[in-house]
Amino acid sequence: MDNFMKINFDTQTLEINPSGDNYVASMDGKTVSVQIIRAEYGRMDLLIDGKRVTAYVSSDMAKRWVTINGHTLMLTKTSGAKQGVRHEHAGGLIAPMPGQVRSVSVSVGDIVKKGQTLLTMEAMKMEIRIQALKDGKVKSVFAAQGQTVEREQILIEMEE
Amino acid sequence: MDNFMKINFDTQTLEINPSGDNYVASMDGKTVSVQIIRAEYGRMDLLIDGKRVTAYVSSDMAKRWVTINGHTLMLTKTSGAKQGVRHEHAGGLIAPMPGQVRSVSVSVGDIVKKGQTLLTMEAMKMEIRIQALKDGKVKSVFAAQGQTVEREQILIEMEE
Amino acid sequence: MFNKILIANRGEIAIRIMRACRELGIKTVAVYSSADEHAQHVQLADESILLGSAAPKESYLNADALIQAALASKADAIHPGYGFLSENASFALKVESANLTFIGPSADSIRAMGDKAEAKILMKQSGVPTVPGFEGLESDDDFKKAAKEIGYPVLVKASAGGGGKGMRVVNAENELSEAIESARSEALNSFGDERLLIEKYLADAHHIEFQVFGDKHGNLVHLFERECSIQRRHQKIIEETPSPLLTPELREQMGQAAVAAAKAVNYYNAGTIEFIVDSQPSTFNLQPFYFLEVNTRLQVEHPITELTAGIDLVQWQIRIAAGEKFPFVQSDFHQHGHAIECRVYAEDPSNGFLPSTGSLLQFIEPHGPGIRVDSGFSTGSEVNHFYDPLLAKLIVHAENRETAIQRMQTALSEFVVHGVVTNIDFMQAVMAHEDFAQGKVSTRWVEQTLRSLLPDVQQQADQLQSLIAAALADVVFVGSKSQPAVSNETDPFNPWKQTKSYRN
Amino acid sequence: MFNKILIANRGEIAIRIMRACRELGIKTVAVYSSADEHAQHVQLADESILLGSAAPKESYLNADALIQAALASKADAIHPGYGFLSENASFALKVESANLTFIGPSADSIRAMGDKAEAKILMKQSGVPTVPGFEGLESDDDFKKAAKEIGYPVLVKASAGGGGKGMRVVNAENELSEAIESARSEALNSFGDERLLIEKYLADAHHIEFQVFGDKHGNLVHLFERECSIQRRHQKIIEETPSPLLTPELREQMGQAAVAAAKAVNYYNAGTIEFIVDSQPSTFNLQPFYFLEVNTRLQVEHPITELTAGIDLVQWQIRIAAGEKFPFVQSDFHQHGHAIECRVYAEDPSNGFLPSTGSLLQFIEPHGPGIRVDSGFSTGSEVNHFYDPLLAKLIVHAENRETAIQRMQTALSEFVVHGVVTNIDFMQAVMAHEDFAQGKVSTRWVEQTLRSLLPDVQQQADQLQSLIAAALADVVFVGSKSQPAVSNETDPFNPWKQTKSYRN
Repeated sequence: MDNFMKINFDTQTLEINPSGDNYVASMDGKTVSVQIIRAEYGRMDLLIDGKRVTAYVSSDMAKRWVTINGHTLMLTKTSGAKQGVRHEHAGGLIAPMPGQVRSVSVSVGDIVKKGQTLLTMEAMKMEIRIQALKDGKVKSVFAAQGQTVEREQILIEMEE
Repeated sequence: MDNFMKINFDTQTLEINPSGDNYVASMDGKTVSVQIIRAEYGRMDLLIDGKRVTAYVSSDMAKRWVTINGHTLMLTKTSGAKQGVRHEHAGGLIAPMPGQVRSVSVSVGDIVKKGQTLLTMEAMKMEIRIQALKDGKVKSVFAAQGQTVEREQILIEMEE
Repeated sequence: MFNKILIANRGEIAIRIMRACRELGIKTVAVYSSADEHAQHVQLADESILLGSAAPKESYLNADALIQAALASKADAIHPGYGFLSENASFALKVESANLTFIGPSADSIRAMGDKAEAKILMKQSGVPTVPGFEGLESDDDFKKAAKEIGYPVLVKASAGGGGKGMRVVNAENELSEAIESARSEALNSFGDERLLIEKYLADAHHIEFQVFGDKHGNLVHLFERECSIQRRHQKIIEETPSPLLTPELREQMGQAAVAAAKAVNYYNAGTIEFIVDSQPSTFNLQPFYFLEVNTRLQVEHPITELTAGIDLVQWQIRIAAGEKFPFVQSDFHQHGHAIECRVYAEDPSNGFLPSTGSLLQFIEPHGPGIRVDSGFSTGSEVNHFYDPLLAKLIVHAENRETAIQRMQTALSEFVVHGVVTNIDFMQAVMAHEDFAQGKVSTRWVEQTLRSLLPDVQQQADQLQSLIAAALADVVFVGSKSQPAVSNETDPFNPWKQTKSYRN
Repeated sequence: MFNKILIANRGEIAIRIMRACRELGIKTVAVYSSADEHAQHVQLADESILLGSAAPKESYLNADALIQAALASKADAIHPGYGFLSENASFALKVESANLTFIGPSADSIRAMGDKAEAKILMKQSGVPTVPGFEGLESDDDFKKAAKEIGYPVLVKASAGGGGKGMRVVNAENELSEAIESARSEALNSFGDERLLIEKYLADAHHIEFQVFGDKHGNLVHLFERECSIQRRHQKIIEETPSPLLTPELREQMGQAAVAAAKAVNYYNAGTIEFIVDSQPSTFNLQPFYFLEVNTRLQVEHPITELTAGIDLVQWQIRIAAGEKFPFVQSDFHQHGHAIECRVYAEDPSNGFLPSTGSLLQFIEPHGPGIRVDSGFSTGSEVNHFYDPLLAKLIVHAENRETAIQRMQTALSEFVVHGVVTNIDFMQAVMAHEDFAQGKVSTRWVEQTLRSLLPDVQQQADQLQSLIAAALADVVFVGSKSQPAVSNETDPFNPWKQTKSYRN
């Protein structure tokens, strides 16, 4: 089993074994044969269990974008160890979309009320208000006015 | 003049000299300044004497295909030594297009009359007759029935 | 005719305008912000000028920089596209003051239609049906009396407004005072003008607009309707024409109303009269349609009109601006076939339709008979957060609505975008929905139906196929990289031949 | 409706048919020769079957292999496209005998129209104007008498013929005997049938054809004309509709004649009635138009009809073949706007239009409003010598002829093909020619005007620019190859990111 390959995407594990010129893929006890008919320009024509499948695949770091039959999936290649732990920032308020911070209304140590606007962001035609989810005290502020932030970047952390 | 570059295309000679971040190109005593604005995917955006020019360029061995303003030129990169000597096959009858030889009507030593069909070729929807240009004797036959020939390949040679 | 036009916009609409210019033999000047240095519209123009930094107000909204660029490049005219400064009357004036031509209506027309209350009063005077309501009220008592007369639910909205700001739906009298107060405050903050108007709230309405087009010599026609009811966040995502809701009689009436509305402000160039159409007009004994507002510019969704009316709107915008007469009359126009537009956005329907940014790893547009793609991106383009996340408009034209839907479904399934999340699967779900097939879609439909439109967990077979493809891609393409597959090529030094066909 | 269709063709027409199938929800089977293993039509089909070696008679002309492939893949029907077996009556019969549907007219219709003499007699009987002449003559004296009656120049041509074989123009009586003899011999060799017919030779004529379309229930309409006079080697290269030559009255007459011609053979599915139109009908006191022949299949140039008549001909071919009724009548159809098709061939106009083969180093199709490209190739495709060198059909649609020409000029200038010589520059020269602008182009025009249409030596400036670009490309792209520009990318292992932007 020299070329045995185990790949994890998100919470799923796929095994691929070479078999002659082709491959055998297994997941959750299900096994299918796979033949690569053609692969170029980020497009693959595969024969999966005798059925021809055309897949467009792109890679960007751990991300894989796959389009089959017009449906696109974004998969994240993982180590396969712990799953579902991403972005567990207790009390953290994250940016729901990429954009620019328009104003920050609080400082570290401020006492805030549930629903109070802590920060406003701007992106394209929209203004987004980041509001306190409950009464509490601001622990850290990670964003400043004018700063560009990515989606899911932590903006403000609250004390628990 | 470290990076001095002399390039021959067909019968013309171009000189290119780096000049700061840009280039100076000269041909037949005419000199122009050239700046590369952008180059990718076989497309170049150039600033030639201050005028923006978009050129699509492809390479295939010595051939260069260039499209500017919708006009396409095919250039052949040469050594610059002797020009205009290609395909000088005295008495040679060449294939006017790529195709397949359908029939060869003559053999070496045959005496043929001007206009006599020596060989027929087939390509796409067309049949092409290779006829003798003058009365004479067949020196060599380089093509056999069923053979695939390229454009300008010598098919039959006549004695002088 | 103009020699050179500066296009004060970016993305697909800038490119669309460039094509029209090129066909008319007119040179083009692109403008760009520092974020758009490598954008497609910059590459396609004859020349290009940097306006400023990425923030719109430093670049595409910078009126003085735009006029300066036009003068420096010796352009004769400025085409504003849509959005940005396209409906800014003072920009239009500034352009004309610089002895340049503004490709659009007069500054007066733009200004007259910018104030909702003023526009509504003008429409009433011109005999165009408007939503029952009142303008110019001040006291809470006056508003209460008005609301009672109209009948709840009612809508209070900013007179000077737009874009949903200073707008409140009021379902009963006890909510009214608070709604007025908050709407006033928002209106004051947004527009520096606290005036409100009150009108009937039409919950299950359709948004149907009419294209109008006229010249500076008094000729003006309408070019039929566009059904634009499929919206999210009050923005259109799918438009079509003809509208499945309109009867020939209603179309005729609305077309006449649209022409009357445009003539009321001596309109010329391209414009759009938006109407709200009540799908149950009998309920309140109301009119079947009401004037909503005028868009004094080219509309995003203009291609579906171009396809069905058989006229190039952008070419004619330019010709009209240059003073040409519009040679057609109303009876020259008929609707041919059916056209649908889907706006392909870099946005995530599962995440409240919020935008998605990134680098486009693959961008494959569908092509085929009856398919038109107006796009501003290609593989390698960056989608940033500064501007509208519209990637492309996918437009189909077919002989009837059913065939057009089939064509759109095929085209959507062939549109591949990797690197950003898009609404393609979402629009595919809309196309396949029975409500859409039956044309029963009001402006609140997406909101009400959203759950069933979000992508299902894919069937296990499909899921497995995707995983296999992703896994093998790493093997195949990385493998071919370490061993470049150019060895069997004619020229190993040709650098833009890509990874060659891989075969077992 | 069919579940699966086998497409017995290759290249752009196979892909065109697949699109129609996909939109109708029908699965497709591609067939291919060993030379076409990597061809686009193979990649786009749901399944594909190898027919045999590259030579057409081993693959695309191999009727038995095609029927075998259809049965093996459980296809319900075969679409023949154009060329190959599309007008072969015995193939149509074989298909039907195998309980498959032939998507086209009946074998009887195909046969009746295949014999030129028989077709001409049939047309005369049906009251369709034919070129003055005689069929069934045998002795030289009979031919002489006939020629005298018709008036020189005359044309003798093979009754069983087609494709210009067994055809001779005779200018005077002393040439007649020799012409008859050589035409007879060629006809016998080509068709196994030495019968000849004689008719008036119309030198400066236009080739104008009418699209007809009918169902199996007796409904039949025409879909207006296509002007196809721009030809080289007796093959069309540029087509347009409407024809600049036709008056509404003549169009009406010819349309009626086309319908009469089709009805004479109980025609159904798509067909084309070709006419020859004399541009100086008064000269010999002749009819303005004559029947030439019928093409019993879909025509290469069908897209210009689709665009102006607003109907998808391939979808309807399939529906009609499945037994559906054609729901339209003649008065439903009108011509909308103007459409032009340019056939982009891999051929060298400076070398007698002989084909050029090679690998496509770049293949960039133009895209934009009103532009349609039906293509069978992409970058990396091989153009070989076994098949017709048609790379793509570039079709434009615009509101009138002038705008359509401008659009075509823009589109042609954006079509980049490297690796084979094409006729793009040649077609650009046609578009810019005054004779074309005036619509004064007969079938001999290309031959007569050729010299002025061949590419000029480019201006020195352009020439120099091309040389500079070619020289710098070597520097820039080879430089970026030895130092791969992926270092600043997000993923150095992404193998299909190409050479990145190069900046000084």
